[in-house]
Amino acid sequence: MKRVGVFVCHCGSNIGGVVDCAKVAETAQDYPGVVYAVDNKYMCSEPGQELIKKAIKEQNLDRVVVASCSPRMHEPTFRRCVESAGMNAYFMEMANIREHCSWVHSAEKDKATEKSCDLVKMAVAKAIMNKPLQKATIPVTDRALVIGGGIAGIQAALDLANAGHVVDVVEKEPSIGGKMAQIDKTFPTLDCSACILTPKMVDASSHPNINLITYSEVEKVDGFVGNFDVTIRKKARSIDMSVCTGCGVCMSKCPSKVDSEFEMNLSKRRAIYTPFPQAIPNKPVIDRDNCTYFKTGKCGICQKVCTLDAIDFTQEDELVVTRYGAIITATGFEQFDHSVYGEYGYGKYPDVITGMHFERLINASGPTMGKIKRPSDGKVPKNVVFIKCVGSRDEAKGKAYCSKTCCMYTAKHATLVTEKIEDSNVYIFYMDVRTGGKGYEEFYNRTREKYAAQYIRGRVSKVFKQGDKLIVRGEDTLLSRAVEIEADMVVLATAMVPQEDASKLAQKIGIGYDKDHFFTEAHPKLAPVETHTQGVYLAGACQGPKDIPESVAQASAAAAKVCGLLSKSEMLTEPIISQVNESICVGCGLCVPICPYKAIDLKTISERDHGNIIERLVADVNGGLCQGCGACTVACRSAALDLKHFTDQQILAEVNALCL
Amino acid sequence: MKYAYFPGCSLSSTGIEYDLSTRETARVLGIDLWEIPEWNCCGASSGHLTDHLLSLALPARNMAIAEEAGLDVAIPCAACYARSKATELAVSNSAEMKQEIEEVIERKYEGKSKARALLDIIANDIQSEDVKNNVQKELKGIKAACYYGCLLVRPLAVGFDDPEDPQSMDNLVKSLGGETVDWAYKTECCGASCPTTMPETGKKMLERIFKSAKDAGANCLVTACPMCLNNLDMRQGQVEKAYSEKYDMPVFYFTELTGLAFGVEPTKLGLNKHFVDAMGLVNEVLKADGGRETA
Amino acid sequence: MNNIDLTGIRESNNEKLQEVIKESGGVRPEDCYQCGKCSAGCPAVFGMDNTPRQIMRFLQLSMVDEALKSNTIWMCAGCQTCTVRCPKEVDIARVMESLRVLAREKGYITEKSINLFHELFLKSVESTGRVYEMGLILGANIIGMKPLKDAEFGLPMISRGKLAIIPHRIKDNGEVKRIFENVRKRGAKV
Amino acid sequence: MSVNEVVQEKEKEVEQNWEPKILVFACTWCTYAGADLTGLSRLQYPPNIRILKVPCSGRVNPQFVIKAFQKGVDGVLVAGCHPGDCHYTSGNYFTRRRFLLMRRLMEYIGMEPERFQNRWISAAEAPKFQQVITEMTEEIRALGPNRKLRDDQW
Ligand SMILES: Cc1cc2nc3c(=O)[nH]c(=O)nc-3n(C[C@H](O)[C@H](O)[C@H](O)COP(=O)(O)OP(=O)(O)OC[C@H]3O[C@@H](n4cnc5c(N)ncnc54)[C@H](O)[C@@H]3O)c2cc1C
Ligand SMILES: Cc1cc2nc3c(=O)[nH]c(=O)nc-3n(C[C@H](O)[C@H](O)[C@H](O)COP(=O)(O)OP(=O)(O)OC[C@H]3O[C@@H](n4cnc5c(N)ncnc54)[C@H](O)[C@@H]3O)c2cc1C
Ligand code: SF4
Ligand code: SF4
Ligand code: SF4
Ligand code: SF4
Ligand code: SF4
Ligand code: SF4
Ligand code: SF4
Ligand code: SF4
Repeated sequence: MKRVGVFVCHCGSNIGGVVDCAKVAETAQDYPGVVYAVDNKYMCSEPGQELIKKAIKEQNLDRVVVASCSPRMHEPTFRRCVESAGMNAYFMEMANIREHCSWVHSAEKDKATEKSCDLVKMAVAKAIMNKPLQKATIPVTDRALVIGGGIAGIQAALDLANAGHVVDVVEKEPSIGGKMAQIDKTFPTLDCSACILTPKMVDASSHPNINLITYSEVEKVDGFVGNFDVTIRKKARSIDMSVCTGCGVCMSKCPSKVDSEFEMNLSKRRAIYTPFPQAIPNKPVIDRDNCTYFKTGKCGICQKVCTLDAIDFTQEDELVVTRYGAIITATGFEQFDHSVYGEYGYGKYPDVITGMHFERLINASGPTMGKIKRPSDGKVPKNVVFIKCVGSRDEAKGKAYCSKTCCMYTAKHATLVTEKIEDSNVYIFYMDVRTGGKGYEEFYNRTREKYAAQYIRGRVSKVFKQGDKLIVRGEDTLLSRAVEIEADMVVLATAMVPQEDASKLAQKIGIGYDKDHFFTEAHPKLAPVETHTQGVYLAGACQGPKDIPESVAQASAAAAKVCGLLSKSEMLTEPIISQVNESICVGCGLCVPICPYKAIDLKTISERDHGNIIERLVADVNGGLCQGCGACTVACRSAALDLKHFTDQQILAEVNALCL
Repeated sequence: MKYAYFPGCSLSSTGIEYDLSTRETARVLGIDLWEIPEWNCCGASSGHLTDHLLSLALPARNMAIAEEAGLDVAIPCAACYARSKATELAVSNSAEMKQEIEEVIERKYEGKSKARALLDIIANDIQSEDVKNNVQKELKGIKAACYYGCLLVRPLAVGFDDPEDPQSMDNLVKSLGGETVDWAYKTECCGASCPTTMPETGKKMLERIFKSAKDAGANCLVTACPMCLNNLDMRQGQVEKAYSEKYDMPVFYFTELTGLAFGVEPTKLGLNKHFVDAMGLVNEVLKADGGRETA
Repeated sequence: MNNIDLTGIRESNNEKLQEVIKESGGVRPEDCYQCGKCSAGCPAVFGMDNTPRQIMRFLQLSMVDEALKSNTIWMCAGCQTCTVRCPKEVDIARVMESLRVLAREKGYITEKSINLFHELFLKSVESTGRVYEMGLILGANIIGMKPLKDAEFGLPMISRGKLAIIPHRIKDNGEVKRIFENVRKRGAKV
Repeated sequence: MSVNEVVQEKEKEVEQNWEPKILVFACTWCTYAGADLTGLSRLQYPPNIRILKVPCSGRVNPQFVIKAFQKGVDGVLVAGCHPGDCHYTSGNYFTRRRFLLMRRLMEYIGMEPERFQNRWISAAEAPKFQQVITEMTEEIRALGPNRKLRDDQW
């Protein structure tokens, strides 16, 4: 029989003024298992705690029930208290007779006293069933992985590296930099993107704590917080990175030309290439799908011209497994494919371009050397129409959400057209102008006032070709009249969408994603950089549309979280997790999809059955992932799963205590 | 290949050429057309613009007769097709609607008999090889602006082709040896009954179509709808007068072009019945092939 | 221009609005975010006194009578361009259709000639089973007091064999007439 | 007085002094915290409930509810975070589904389904907590003591 001690707190008059605490203690004496019960003015005070410790020793107690305030207030206090008296912390239970009783029934003293007795009785019943639990410790590997080398990934890596942690950055492209490398000038200040980005790229590549793993992708993620085992596929670059100096001779001699993705197909690159001149690392890769040698076995010019013998056609993909304490995903976004818009020409009119095309057209190092020329015939456009919310805020063809950056970058583009092309006219079709941000509204107003951009409120219904003009027809909803513009070029502010493989990556890592495939944060307000998987954090546009300031802020926030995690060599884990009774688990797997943290897997065990060794499947809870919600316990028809500290038995004991 | 044939009211009067050329084309291609006996008007846009149930019930009677015969229905007129298709879908999508319609028409119709646009059958069901094999005169010199109008391909559930840039008719004309132009008004509305009821608005709608086709380099328009043809053909002169612009744009039914290419006598196709002279262009086509001249 | 008093407008017009919503198969006016894409693509917008978007706006504000009295609903050719392009998947063509039905019921027919055309059309269908186009053109013009409108096409049509002078009548044992009767029994005003 | 009569008399007495007894399963993060806030705000409600803390409303096994009814509880409330706000992402969706099944089961065995309720009460909704408890107490009082399951068991 367990020996339970009950300690009833008056909390001054907070409880004592309503509940007859002495009577509660007296009643408790008769509850099964209770060997000692007292009341006291302030249980949480020094003397109160001493009273508990003394009683544990003198009365030889092995369970303690404190009837006082909410456990959300003092559970840690009393757990520490019993622990210091040599008792397991989880042998202590609390009955909340203040928030749930004296304060809410102040006029009904008898009833409140009766209720307090019940609550104590329930706590006693539960305490008797309690098992000793230990907070376990798991080691934490002091190394972080950043997936994606855009501005968000670079910023996170730099912050972590500066705090003294080793960081690997996995980037699928041959160079880090992301979309910001393609952008010309940045709102709201119009400073040059390259001028602020490239120094950061260089810092990242030269930082002793940062390893850039470019042209690589994450293949598999195992393990859990503190100990993720990540398999990274390093795609064959066909270049010996340790030898190549990036001289570029090979690239200038390669005869095979293809559209340059970085230049939005507005110009060509070679089959052996770096995406852009300031690429980091500034060493080429061979695009095997387009290399003549890999297609036909002939050519090999690059190999011949490389004096350092850096070209290696025999390279193969390499898989490396590394252990990380934490992961930051920063895989960014892509532009919505507007070819679903038949009424805008299905992406077939060359002079209907996207915002990113426009960035390349105005970029001094872009395909037109910064001269705005339209793609079809190289003419300088005079009338430029911008259409906002293409793919965004369009439930019929695109996405319901607002892409948040396009109002601002369209205003930016409008100012740049007016600055660069004399006598040009800019028309912007918009539905709303969203400029939440410091200095943003002012920027938009300058665009209208100083740069005379015509803002027309309405969504364009059709863009079609008439001669060499593009006719843009919309309604000016403020005038309620259909309007038409003969445009030379049309720029679509297409939606920001997650990377095409975002959901696949999320599944590999075990994090959630929303219906649009943006990664989901643990809490939209209070945990915006965390995920539901401990140890995995989010930064940048992979979590939702974001501009550069926000991406950077979030990256630093994620880095701070990782610093917190990696600053200790071990971490404590909550012992309140689910456990499997393997002997009755039938391996049906019903519990597996229930767990929001993907903490349950099936594993094979071998058993001796009448002298034979048999193998069967059983559920296996990963203690590093389980957060103790208990949802799985209800799903199991065999009652093989139970939640520690909230077991079926414990809860039923409370129910029984209330009723008997 | 056998279909129930629903010509619709227009094809026995203002759209007589469509009926003639449809029958000729079907004959050459070996499509057996069984005219629905004592078919009734589908109500076209008036029913649809007046009462929802009536607009579904009128076509339902014709569809029911075809269903009794176990045939799908080939429908040349775009408006009739749209209405009949709407009925078919309403009946197959809702048991309630099916019952209500059956009560109204006092016949059984379960949506088993499908409404098919004639263009869809000829351009998409029949292999373009089969079409090509029947061509006796390539349509050299035809630069067609294919005009689908609005009803044929909208809304998505009814249409069999892309609502913004359909290709069925273009591909068909190309397999007949003609050229087509890329233009922007393929699926813009011709105004339906608007030109009759609101002439000024109607003319403006038509003007844009002619201008766009002309600018794109077309020398004729091709349609699959008697309403469109009437508006484009009969009113072209009015529009030319109002806008002081000459278009000279003969307007064909696509079946007239198939018939022509299959070597059918132009008068048998009704090509001499147009308001905007079509015979000039027809003769050029026939001559270009070194063929004979017809009056 | 008069002020519009929006106070209580929702309550006082709610019943009418619900009628529109029901007639149009459950369309939700609040879905429309007033972007104007429908109106810009509408081929008939030139002749309308309100753009289709404004009709949706009237409905959003429960100003049902304004929508019913607008000539827009009669100018609409039912081409569905608006519906296909609406980013919020509002079936505007269907809304137009249902407003026409309700306007006829309530006697708000702003475009008499258009309504007349449709009435004559259906009368012809009811009496003969098919459309008698000659009668339709003449009738619409005579009753509409514009006897000479489109008359220029009459003779050439007849001479081209395109207009029958005598209506074609189908032998359907009154089936089509009964369709009209049955629809009327179900409340249709045709 | 026969023994029987004594027992009946006693039962009547019990009946007259009967007060509904309601068991509340409250999730730690939302409703339990909401109940705490009700206390901190000193909002008063009838003293008929007993709160049992669970990590998540999704932890509540229908078996617990049935057991409670068998043992003579008059009403059971399962309360947790609003849908979409669950601390554990999705636990309360399971709760909702089970709740519907549970109600159907109760109807099947002829028990008033109102005895079993399911509410979303956040950590900030003290007035809602007060209102839900007050209303539910009244509802259960109107229904009278739970006999069905209890009696069935004896
Ligand atoms: C036309 C246009 C103009 C803009 N102008 C401005 C502006 O003026 N000012 C401003 O503040 N913002 C602007 N933005 C927004 C800005 O581009 C974004 O805020 C910013 O790029 C987000 O950075 P990121 O690092 O989150 O994503 P990204 O820049 O998209 O970087 C993501 C990186 O991750 C890599 N990656 C993706 N998937 C994987 C994977 N599975 N494995 C490994 N690596 C992966 C990608 O290759 C890429 O390098 C503009 C956006 C557009 C479209
Ligand atoms: C009406 C309204 C509704 C809102 N609703 C939402 C919403 O629904 N969702 C949302 O996300 N956001 C909402 N917000 C915005 C939200 O309130 C802010 O984002 C948030 O409060 C900012 O937090 P903060 O800590 O930066 O500033 P504050 O909340 O302002 O905290 C600043 C603290 O610093 C103290 N302080 C100030 N000066 C000094 C000093 N010199 N020395 C010491 N202490 C000082 C202040 O007393 C205060 O406690 C709303 C804002 C408003 C006005
Ligand atoms: S591979 Fe050779 S030629 Fe090419 S950049 Fe490197 S060192 Fe220069
Ligand atoms: S081998 Fe390939 S990469 Fe090298 S030069 Fe030839 S085509 Fe270019
Ligand atoms: S930011 Fe502006 S342009 Fe972009 S989706 Fe939102 S409202 Fe539209
Ligand atoms: S100031 Fe506030 S209310 Fe005005 S647009 Fe900005 S966010 Fe909206
Ligand atoms: S208790 Fe919750 S988190 Fe843990 S394994 Fe079960 S469902 Fe997953
Ligand atoms: S724990 Fe239960 S639900 Fe999970 S596999 Fe085993 S028997 Fe099935
Ligand atoms: S297109 Fe749709 S959302 Fe836009 S104004 Fe028209 S009805 Fe409203
Ligand atoms: S259906 Fe009517 S409102 Fe819609 S686009 Fe066509 S004519 Fe205009």
